[in-house]
Amino acid sequence: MVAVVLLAAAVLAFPSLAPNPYILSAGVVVLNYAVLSTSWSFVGGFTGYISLGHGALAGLGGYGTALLVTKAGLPSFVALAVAALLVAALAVPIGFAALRVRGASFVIVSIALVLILLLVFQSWASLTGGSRGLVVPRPFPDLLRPEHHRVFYYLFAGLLALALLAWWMIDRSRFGLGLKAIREDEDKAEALGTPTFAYKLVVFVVSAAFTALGGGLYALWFGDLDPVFQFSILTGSYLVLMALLGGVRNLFGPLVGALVVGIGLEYFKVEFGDTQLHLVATGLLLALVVLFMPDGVLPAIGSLLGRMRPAQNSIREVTAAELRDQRVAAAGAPAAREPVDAVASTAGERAQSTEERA
Amino acid sequence: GGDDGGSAGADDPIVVGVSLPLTGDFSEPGKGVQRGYEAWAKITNDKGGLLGRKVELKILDDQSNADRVVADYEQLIGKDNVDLVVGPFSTRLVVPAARVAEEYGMLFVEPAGAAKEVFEQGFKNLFYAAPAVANDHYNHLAEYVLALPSDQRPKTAAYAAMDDPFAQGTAYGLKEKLEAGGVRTVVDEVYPPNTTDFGSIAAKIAASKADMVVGGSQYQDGVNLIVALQQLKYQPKLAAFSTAPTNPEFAAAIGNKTEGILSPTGYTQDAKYPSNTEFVEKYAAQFGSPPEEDEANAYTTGQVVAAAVTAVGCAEQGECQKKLVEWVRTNTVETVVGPLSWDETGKPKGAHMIQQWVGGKIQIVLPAAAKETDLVYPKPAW
Amino acid sequence: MSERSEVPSLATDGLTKAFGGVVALDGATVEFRHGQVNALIGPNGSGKTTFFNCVTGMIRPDGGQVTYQGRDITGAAPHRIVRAGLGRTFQLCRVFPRMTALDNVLAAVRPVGLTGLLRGAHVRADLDRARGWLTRLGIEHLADVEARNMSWGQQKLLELAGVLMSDPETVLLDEPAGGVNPALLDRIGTLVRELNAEGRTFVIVEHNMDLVMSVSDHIVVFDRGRPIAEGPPSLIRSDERVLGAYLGV
Amino acid sequence: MASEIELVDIQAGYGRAAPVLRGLTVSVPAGQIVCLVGPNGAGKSTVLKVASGLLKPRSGKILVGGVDVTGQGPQRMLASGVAHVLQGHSVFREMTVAENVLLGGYTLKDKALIAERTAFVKEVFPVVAQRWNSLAGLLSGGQQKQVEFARSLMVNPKVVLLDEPSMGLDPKATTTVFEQVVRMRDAGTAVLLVEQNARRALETADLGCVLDLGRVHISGPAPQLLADPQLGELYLGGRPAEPTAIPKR
Amino acid sequence: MPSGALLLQSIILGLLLGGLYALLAAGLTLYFGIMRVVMIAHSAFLILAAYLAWWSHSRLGVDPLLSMIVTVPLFFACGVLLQRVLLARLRAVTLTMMSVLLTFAIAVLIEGLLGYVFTGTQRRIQLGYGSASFGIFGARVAVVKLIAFGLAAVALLTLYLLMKKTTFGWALRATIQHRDAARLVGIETERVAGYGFGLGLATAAVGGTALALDTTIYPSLHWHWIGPLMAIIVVGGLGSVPGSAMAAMVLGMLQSLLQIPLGTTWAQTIFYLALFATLAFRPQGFFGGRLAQRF
Ligand SMILES: Nc1ncnc2c1ncn2[C@@H]1O[C@H](COP(=O)(O)OP(=O)(O)OP(=O)(O)O)[C@@H](O)[C@H]1O
Ligand SMILES: Nc1ncnc2c1ncn2[C@@H]1O[C@H](COP(=O)(O)OP(=O)(O)OP(=O)(O)O)[C@@H](O)[C@H]1O
Ligand SMILES: [Mg+2]
Ligand SMILES: [Mg+2]
Repeated sequence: MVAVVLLAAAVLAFPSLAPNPYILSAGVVVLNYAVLSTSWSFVGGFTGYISLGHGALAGLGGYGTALLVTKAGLPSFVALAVAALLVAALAVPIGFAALRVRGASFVIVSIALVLILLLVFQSWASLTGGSRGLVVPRPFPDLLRPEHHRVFYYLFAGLLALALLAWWMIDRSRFGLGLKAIREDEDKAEALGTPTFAYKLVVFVVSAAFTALGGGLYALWFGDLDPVFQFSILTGSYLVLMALLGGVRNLFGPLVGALVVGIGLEYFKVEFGDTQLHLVATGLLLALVVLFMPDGVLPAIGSLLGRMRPAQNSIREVTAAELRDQRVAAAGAPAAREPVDAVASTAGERAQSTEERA
Repeated sequence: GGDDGGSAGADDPIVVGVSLPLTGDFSEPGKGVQRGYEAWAKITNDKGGLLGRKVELKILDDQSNADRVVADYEQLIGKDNVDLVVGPFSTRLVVPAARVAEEYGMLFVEPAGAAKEVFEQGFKNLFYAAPAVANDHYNHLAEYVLALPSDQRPKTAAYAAMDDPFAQGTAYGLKEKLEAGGVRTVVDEVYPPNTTDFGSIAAKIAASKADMVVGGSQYQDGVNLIVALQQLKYQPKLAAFSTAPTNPEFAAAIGNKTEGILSPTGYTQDAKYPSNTEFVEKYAAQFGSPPEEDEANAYTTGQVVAAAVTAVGCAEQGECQKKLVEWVRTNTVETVVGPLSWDETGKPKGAHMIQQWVGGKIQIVLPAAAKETDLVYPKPAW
Repeated sequence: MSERSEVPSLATDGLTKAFGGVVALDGATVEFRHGQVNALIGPNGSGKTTFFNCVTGMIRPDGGQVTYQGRDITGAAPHRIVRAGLGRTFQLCRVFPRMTALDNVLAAVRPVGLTGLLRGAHVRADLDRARGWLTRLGIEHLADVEARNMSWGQQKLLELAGVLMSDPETVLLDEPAGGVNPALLDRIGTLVRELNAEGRTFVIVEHNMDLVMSVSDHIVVFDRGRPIAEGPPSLIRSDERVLGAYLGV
Repeated sequence: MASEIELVDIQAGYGRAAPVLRGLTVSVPAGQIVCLVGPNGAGKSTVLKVASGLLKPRSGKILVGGVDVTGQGPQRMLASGVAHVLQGHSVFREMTVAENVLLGGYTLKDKALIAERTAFVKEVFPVVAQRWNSLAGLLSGGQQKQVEFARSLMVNPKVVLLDEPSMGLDPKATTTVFEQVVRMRDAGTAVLLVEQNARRALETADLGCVLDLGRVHISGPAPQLLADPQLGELYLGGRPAEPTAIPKR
Repeated sequence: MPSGALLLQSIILGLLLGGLYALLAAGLTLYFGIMRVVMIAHSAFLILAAYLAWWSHSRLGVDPLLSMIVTVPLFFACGVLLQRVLLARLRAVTLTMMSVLLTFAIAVLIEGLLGYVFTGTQRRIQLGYGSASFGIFGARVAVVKLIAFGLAAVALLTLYLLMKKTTFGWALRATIQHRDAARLVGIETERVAGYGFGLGLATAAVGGTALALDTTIYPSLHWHWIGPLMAIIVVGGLGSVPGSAMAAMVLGMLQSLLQIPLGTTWAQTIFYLALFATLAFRPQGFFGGRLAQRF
């Protein structure tokens, strides 16, 4: 709880501490990552369906918002909400097709989703502007750029809080437990009465809606859309990297991951910016996480702390005799107790006799 | 704002910020642009700098990514507090970058945003430092074709353009004019930038038996398309490709079967403008080979900015930028690509020359005033 | 036995399922009465598991009908069938490997409505009930152990606890005794009878004849995808066809 | 008589968790069947995993034919003559029965011997012959178990470790399996058998060993253990009570 | 209506293209269908091989086909190492998921290194016979494309025989399906899994060389290949080498033919449409193989 308050305070104080608009805009980018990877972890974290295609949902949110503003003339934030709803609606058929398959096939489908949307948005130039891109009008045309960043920083922070809240609510709920059961063994979950498909679809739609909100808000902030960058596998993969790095099973995992990766990407770029080595560094980071912290940073820290405590016993610490006693006691009959030692001692003798014969 | 970036101060260098695609899809032309800027800074400094201050470049890599390019200019202007900014490479990156500059009120002269969309965004601070926008590159060729006697004039044309505002713009500029002049379009193909297999496109063009083929291409796709056409033994009467044929490696790449291939260019090392002679000479000394178009465009950008700074007498963020913008808008600048002036959208008011491979060498054939040799038509077999 | 046992609980009519050339169910017509402990026995590969799979909607039968308490449930989604009151365990024991035993059991709680869905998963009442089941199956000491760290038999018991938590009226058990220690087996037998007395119907697939004979009221014997005999244990024990086809005497 | 395989003072466990086996000593004399019984989670499977090299012990020694083989992997152990049939289901699910069985003879080079063995297992387990070309994963649970056992019969090891071979088998197949175990013993193979069908196993075995809490609790000649009433109650389950004897509420 | 000549030409081009696709997808089938590793880096290795071929041609003057003498064994060794050192560390339960990310990382790494060493410039091998072709029935067949097709055919056949006719194929499948059981029948699981992976990468070496013969390469090109190749192996049926080869031929042909009316970009969507259609109607693939749904 204290952590939550501290975190919130830190996030909210950041804009006043940021020394210049650039840092502030970097903060916006990181928050956007945090929103997206948290949204991703609704699906990836709870159900274990790894989607590399969430970049596409964000892109749809962005384009949806932009088109509603430019073509339908809706006010920016109305357009954002409508776009998120539309994407959520669109997520129903997408989820319907994609969630029929599991595991690696789902990964492939999600990749295919990005690629096909890229092709469509590139080719359908009359609507989307194609490779010329699409310009999103500013929601607050009068704001100076630094102010613009500040406003959007808070908007993103709000959206993040909303996503985290939703995540937390699901995590502790029976719905969440059902989703986790799906992650562990889908058929078994179904056999226990969980409507697995409906669960998956619902959480996919929720995830899509949040992702679209993130993407749409980004579009409003950023102003220029280009299919190549909106529908990129790389974006989707960064989201996975962040969530994974932080720990998909933790509320703040994706947020922590976004902080680390966001700052890391920036750092690599500054360090190795004029060569492709920044890609190498990103690849190494991802590989290290997968190999050594497959559950993420937060759980890794947790287990490091846990290792300092004495090891937990996995073996049952009750003998059959004790179990029998419990059973008898439970049945209400007087426990026909016989000293266990007696058995043990006879056992010892017999064991010896076996060894002699051997 | 804080003066830690070093505006004012007579001895402080003038810091010019730029973000370039040094890695990623546009890295090759990006590097060319970088060399052009570096040559400009060096040549300028060797002559004593601007306003008596040294020029210092601050170059960031945007990885050919629009998100990054914005972050970069954000950093340059907001954090590094540079005195001036100049533009990146590629239309896709110019627009978002220009918006940042615009919103911070900076003058934004750029070497690469040639597509007409750039000038439809309502930017007030943007100027394209080259003779013509993409759609006008082929203007001289269009005139030439349409002026041919009707029995010789090509009847049909095939167009293949990369899905990129610049490349497509060049081909479509020509297409529009030829169609208006009665040359029928028989193939109109657009391919994504990452296309590597041109077999099918070439097959379509070959099957159409078009009299002329026009490629709205960048370097490598142009080469691939030509090779694929050659594999199919297609022999048009006229073949024009943007960008690719002017590349020094072009002839080797297509097995020296270059004869008669046409290409528009905004720059030639042999141009007689005074600053150009100096540029070619010093550039060659600095980098060991003569400059290409990308380098020249970057250099031109520098020249435009330098002219404005010298004329206005200041170089820092704030009020000064307004004056710089005002000056560029109302003046003509002598550059390595000739005198440049702009309309109110920042679009230059010139045209490109047309070059052709003749006798194993690429030479200027149009306009008549600048030609080094006569245009060969119909084109010999390749 | 009470009079309720005259009501059919689960019935199939001409249930057929073939996998390629293999006929797993060949027009199986079976009826299990309400409130009884039924056993379903038969040689390996006689179609018992396939029968369960068809009844619970895990596989769609090629033909025939499944009725549960008078309702036709043929081809319904598995979770609907479970919600209708039909719970099952798997022969190849399935638990949620990375969840604790307690969560494994809690996952069987069936939320009702939106508020139910969003209720906390670890509310007191549920926890108590879940621990209760673990205790009844003798694995309460493993409540906080992740299921993947349990031995085969422990997982088997855990799975049973989960199904019971989902509170089914009719419980289908596929080899509950497989790999379970005999001492615990008695306990499972007793538990089945107790739960039966509370009004639950059981259908048990099992090869352990001691358990089958001691616990069941009614036995159906399968061979090659169809019932070949049925009746009370005493009758089945001496049925020649059964002796030949199954017990191998 | 010399021990064919001997585990001496073994400490073993999984990952960083507390040990499962705590100073366990077992030995199997050549040509004898030793039966391990014990409650679920006692560590029986773990003993076999240690013996076949699947799990490296933390301390202690493993001797095969008097030679120290501690720390060797399963492939080397197999070469030294130790074969292990896993608990649960370990057929190669997406390979045919034929491929499964033939892989049992992976280490054999002699074509004639392979053919001879194949014919033998086909005869012992008819289902293997019947389903020779179907995917093993599509067989019923018991059928898979039979394929697995057949696979292990392809080689002729010095020591066989069997982890609940009769689980999921119908009475006929169970009888076949026990016959084969006896046959192996008679052919001079040492057998370490883990069974929950404890009475039957002890009736077949020469020596018995009761495991609890990762230690040998009692060991001795099998008939002697069977006769011990207290052991019977704790580990072997009481004699099956008559159904009527179970109180109903 | 396209002319007959154009149709014929497109069919020939489609066939040749399909052959190349088949080769490139073969390795993926191996890892994905048989070893359950989603190998995102496969196409990155293709590009790496293509770069090596280009490099040896332009710097050493060696014919790209000869470069395979080095690259094939090199890639094989690389694959063994990759499997033994990296993939073997992943937990079995999460193997499929984690392998996606791990191989993604490797792909990015390779791309980065390629970019670092060779820069992002597009490269193309300039062969003397690069634009040579011969005619049949009025259509033309480029020599380089035919060579690539031949390479594909030979490599595929070898792979098929290796998997079907040798115990190695069995051992590999057994290893993946139940590692402990495989060890218990005496299979050297570590070695076998390593070889399996090595084999996959060896196909990438051949494929990359074939690819380099007639296309441009650049470091980030591999992204372009991932989608179509993944689609092919799903359509072909996971784990079936002949299936994916069939699917590759059919899709290559369709793509080539669809370009006539639809143009390059829309024609590419055929891969994804086929993918979705497969999952919707025949999850086990159209040409035999395993169920994609559960996997
Ligand atoms: N998915 C499947 N595909 C093909 N054949 C199958 C499939 N499932 C079951 N079978 C076959 O159907 C028959 C019946 O199998 P089932 O699992 O129902 O038997 P069972 O009675 O449960 O046997 P056991 O006692 O061994 O568990 C078997 O011959 C089996 O091989
Ligand atoms: N993979 C594992 N990781 C951690 N702990 C394990 C693992 N496998 C078993 N255990 C623990 O080790 C103990 C012994 O397990 P083992 O499988 O040897 O028991 P068993 O005697 O064979 O039981 P069963 O009769 O149920 O098969 C159990 O308490 C179990 O919780
Ligand atoms: Mg069964
Ligand atoms: Mg066990």
